[in-house]
Amino acid sequence: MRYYLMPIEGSEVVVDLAKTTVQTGGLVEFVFASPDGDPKGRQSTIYLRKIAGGYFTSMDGVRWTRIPRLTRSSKIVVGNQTYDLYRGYKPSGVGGAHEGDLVTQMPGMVAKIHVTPGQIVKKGDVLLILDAMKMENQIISSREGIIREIFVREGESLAKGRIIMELEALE
Amino acid sequence: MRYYLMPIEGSEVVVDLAKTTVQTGGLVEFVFASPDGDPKGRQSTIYLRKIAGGYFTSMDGVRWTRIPRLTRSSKIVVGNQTYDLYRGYKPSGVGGAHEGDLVTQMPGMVAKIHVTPGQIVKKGDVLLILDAMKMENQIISSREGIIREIFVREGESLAKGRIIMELEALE
Amino acid sequence: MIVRPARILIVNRGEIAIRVARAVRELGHIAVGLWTDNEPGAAHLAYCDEWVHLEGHGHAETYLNISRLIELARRHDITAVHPGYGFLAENDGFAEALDREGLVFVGPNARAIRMMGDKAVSKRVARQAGVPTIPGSLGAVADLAEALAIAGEIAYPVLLKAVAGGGGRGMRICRDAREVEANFEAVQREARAAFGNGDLLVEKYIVNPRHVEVQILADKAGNVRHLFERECSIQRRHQKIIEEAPSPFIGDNEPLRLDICATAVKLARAVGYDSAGTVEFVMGEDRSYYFLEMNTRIQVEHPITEEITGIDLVACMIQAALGQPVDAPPQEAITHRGHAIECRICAEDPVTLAPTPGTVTGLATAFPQGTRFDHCLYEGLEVTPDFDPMVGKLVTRGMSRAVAVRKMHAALDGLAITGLVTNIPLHKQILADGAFIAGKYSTDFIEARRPQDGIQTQADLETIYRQLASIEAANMGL
Amino acid sequence: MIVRPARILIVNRGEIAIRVARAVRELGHIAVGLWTDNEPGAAHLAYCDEWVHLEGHGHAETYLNISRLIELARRHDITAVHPGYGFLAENDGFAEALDREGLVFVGPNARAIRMMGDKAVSKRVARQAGVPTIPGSLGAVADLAEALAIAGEIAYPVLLKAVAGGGGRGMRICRDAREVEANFEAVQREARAAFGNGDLLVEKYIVNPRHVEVQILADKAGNVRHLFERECSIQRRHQKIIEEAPSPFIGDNEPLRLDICATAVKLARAVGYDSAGTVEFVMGEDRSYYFLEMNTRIQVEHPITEEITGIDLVACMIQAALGQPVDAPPQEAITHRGHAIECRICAEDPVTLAPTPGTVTGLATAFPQGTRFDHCLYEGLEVTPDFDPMVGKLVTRGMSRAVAVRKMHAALDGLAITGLVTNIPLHKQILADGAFIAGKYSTDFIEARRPQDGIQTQADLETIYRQLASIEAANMGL
Repeated sequence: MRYYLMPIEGSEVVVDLAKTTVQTGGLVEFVFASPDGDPKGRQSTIYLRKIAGGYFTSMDGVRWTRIPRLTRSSKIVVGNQTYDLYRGYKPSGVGGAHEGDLVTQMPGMVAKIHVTPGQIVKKGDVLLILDAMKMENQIISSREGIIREIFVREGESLAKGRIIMELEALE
Repeated sequence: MRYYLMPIEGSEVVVDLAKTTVQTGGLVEFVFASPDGDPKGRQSTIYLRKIAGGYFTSMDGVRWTRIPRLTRSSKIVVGNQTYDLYRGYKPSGVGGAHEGDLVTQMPGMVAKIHVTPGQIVKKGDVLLILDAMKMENQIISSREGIIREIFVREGESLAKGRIIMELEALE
Repeated sequence: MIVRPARILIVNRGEIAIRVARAVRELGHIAVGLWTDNEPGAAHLAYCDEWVHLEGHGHAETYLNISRLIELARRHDITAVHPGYGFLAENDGFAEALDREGLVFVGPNARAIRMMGDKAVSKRVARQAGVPTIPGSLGAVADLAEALAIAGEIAYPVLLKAVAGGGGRGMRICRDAREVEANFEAVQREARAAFGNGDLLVEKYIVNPRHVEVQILADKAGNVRHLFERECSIQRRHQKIIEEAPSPFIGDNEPLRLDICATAVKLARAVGYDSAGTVEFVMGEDRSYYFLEMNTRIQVEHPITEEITGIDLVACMIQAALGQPVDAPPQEAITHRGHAIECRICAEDPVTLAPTPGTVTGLATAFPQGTRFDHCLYEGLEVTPDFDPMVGKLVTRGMSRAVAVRKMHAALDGLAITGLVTNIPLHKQILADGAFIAGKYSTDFIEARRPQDGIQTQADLETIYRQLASIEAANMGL
Repeated sequence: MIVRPARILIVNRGEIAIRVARAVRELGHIAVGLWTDNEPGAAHLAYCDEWVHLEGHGHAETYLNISRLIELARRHDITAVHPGYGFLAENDGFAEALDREGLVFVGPNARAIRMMGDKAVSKRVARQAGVPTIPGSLGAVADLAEALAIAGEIAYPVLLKAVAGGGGRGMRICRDAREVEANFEAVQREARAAFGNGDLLVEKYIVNPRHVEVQILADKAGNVRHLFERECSIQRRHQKIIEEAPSPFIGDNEPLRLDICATAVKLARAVGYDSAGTVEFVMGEDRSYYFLEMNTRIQVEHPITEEITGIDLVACMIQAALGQPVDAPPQEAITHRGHAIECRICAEDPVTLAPTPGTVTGLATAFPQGTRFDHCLYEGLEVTPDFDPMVGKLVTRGMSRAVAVRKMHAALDGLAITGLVTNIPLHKQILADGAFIAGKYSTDFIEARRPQDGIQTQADLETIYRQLASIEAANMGL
């Protein structure tokens, strides 16, 4: 079983569930591997037990860590990254933003657009103001480049993951 | 749908679920009635809503009370009574203890039997000692009567609900 | 100070194993928990870093099996062992065996356990240390004349009781010399018939006794602190079910409080005490108090002391055992503030007080601010006859006793456990009792006032309907 | 005293609505909660006795809709209204409107709200009451000469800033007269360009400022108590994220503590304050302090004061509003004991500090003793951009700051929220920072030390594996 984890930005992560073994006493062994480089070399075993209604996992069968029971499994969060999770297939048309595309990190309303197509921007320039979570959020250019196209209007409400504009990098 | 609630001792309770209505916004209305005398007259409506993952019930749609989500529904406890719950049918051979039968309230081991068949006992007499929960528990006669038959031996481990002896009441 | 992480084995289960594991982890140590064959999914494992299988079913094979426990400790590279309460907590042989292996016992030294574990020795040590014990004959009296002489000396009422007696049998209260004369031979006969031994003691009879105990916190550097007292007079079957700190009976009498606490410290010093422990006293109507026994372990009711003093007893106990400074200020800076109450939540019939095993089918809580709930409950927990019927301790604290009582009312209302018969209705009755509210009660409170008679035991159709609605909703996938 | 149950409407949501409802119920009153169309299953309803539908989506239609709220209060026979914080909590018009309807506003009188709500008025009132405010020109200076005169008077460094400025723009720090001369015209030009107004202020520049605030608890009988101070210098975007009580900067300097607390009481008396409130100060390196503003409501960080004083602020605030005696001792008997820390748990990227809406897919906690978690989290909670990204407040207390910090480490490790990006990793970085551990930090801590740079942002395969294992196990029905 292959999992595809598609982030809003950055690179996708592929994980293979190679084997599931149910032991006596409710112990389950999952063998995972990843083409992105497994922490234990080729593959890793995750042990899982249910104690007092909660799930506990272990990498070595000795040290156990609680992990919340994930009730909705369409998204997972690792650190500050949110991944859309696909089990068994790689979706088409998802996570398909190109290199230079600027994508919304959160839903919000476009308060002000500070740039126009064709404009050259420097790293750190404010491109757009997004009203979200009761605050003004400045969307800032992460590099020097030319604004190729702007896909949103002021006043428009945007879903998360929406492409805002295309920024072509300058050498 | 008729429910039969069979206690270990005492009388059974019969409840009819007359009607279930699912409203918008996750509100569910259950109409219950009981031949044992409904608190509101003929029948009662119980409103149920799920809030923050928990169930809340109301008799009037105004005042709400949390009720734990009952994950295993074969037994319910009301006050100090435990009922075996049967949905849709009345079991045969369950809760079938007769009027004079003495039934175990908890699992335990028979430590000592203080009476013999044919013996006349008074209210308050110790009939038997049951070792349970790390303690000696005296099983005491609730009335005057004659011990007709004893169904257990000293040293025997008993499940809960097991008939211990038959006690015939005296006038 | 950098503390090297220790691997601490917890030889217990239930709520106290959870409490200990929380302290172990907070201190940066590794909590190693045990599981046995009749409790493979034990709740306390959820708070332990490592889980070790202790094979076997009965307590003798498992939590009382010293040689097996020591073998496991060796195999899993354990530094220290915390026994919780019960099981091996007051077993000096266990403490010594660990010591021989170079393992730390999280508790006092074996000598202190041994001295306080023997009733006769502890009483003698207490007397030598100048701690009051119940006045009376030192052993059996020779005859009626000696009984009368001693009774006259210790003042009436006195208790005439069988040396071999126990559990309330073979004893008689005598209010004057005439009653001693009238009863002496009868009690002798009773004692001979019941226990095969007619020897009698004469002891002062404590009218309306209160159970007052003092928390001790000592360390290996010789510091012995007290953390004030608790009152545990609400009992059933001679077991506590509600405890309070400070004692409402001592109340604002700060000199009496300091006196009984200083007395407890005196005893702890006399036995070279070096851990957390409790000195138990019985206190009479006239506020005279007498030593009963010393519990050389952490107690069930330790949370109420933590709540009024702010000191984490279990963490300090671990620090003391490891020879480290404890996170408690010196005696003069330790204060008691406000009031705390603990209700022991037990799987027990609130009316008959008999244990009621069962399976928890649901749990929901909505507590006021200032509530603490130390427990091992979860949906699916099977409360079996093998273990203590106590499944949790509900604790509230407030700036005054009235506030703590008010919060406890709300906390009991906010604790819903389904699938299990519990003593929550009994606690509600006690909390609503005028004598309890006034703080005027002695150890016979439950027998005398019978709060259980006020509990509604009729089948309550409304509650049944609500529970059936919950079952139906779950079946509907809501 | 028998208190007649009041029907108390809570005009708020999230964790503070839960906190208020818990107090309302404990006091024997009836908690009436509101739900809006974009949050029909709001978590706080779980703590309310009755649920009232407040139709509408945006805040203007719902939690800010005074006329609609008053209508609902009338229709549901409400006695008193608790506003929580935010929304209408500091709206004197709302307090007045309730008053006209004969309804109790659980907060101070409208006049006190109005006086403290206007920056200019509150500063004037403070000066009149003898409360220090930041020295400087009373308004715009006429010219460079006046600027130099004032700067000389208040001592360097000074801040030259645009009257119309804000957010750090149009201001310059000047360390001596030469710098004032060199910058005056430049700042004027900048101010004119940026705000169309070249007027400048001269104000004392506070080096390494600390945010120190004093908790006030007053009642309608004219008792004004302080409950000591909090320090809230750990901020991002000028919003607090970690608070402590007592202030580590004041430390053991008890005279300074009592002085700033007495100053706060002086101001509260001057405005006829009669509820819970907070007087905020900025404190300089030299421990001089100046009044910033007064918050006329219960604050987010009130729990740390409750933990060190033992007083239930929310319950007392309700008692005060109802004209009842509050459950707090007189000033001289109020003590601070130990230390408490609060970490605000927000749905916010720990690195970029941007809000991160999402859905909670799982929640698990394993806290040390002495932890309090006021929150509105549950499995399935959708954190939307409509509401405050703060979803909980993790609070620990200990006998010393070191113990509270240790417990906070363990508490953060024991809080697992899945499905949501939270600032928990940022809190862990701050708690491990040497300057924080030493208690030596000012309001520029996050900007200056950038703890967020230490957060691991690489995809962590081990964590992904564990989460996938949990999903697989749930799919297997385990």
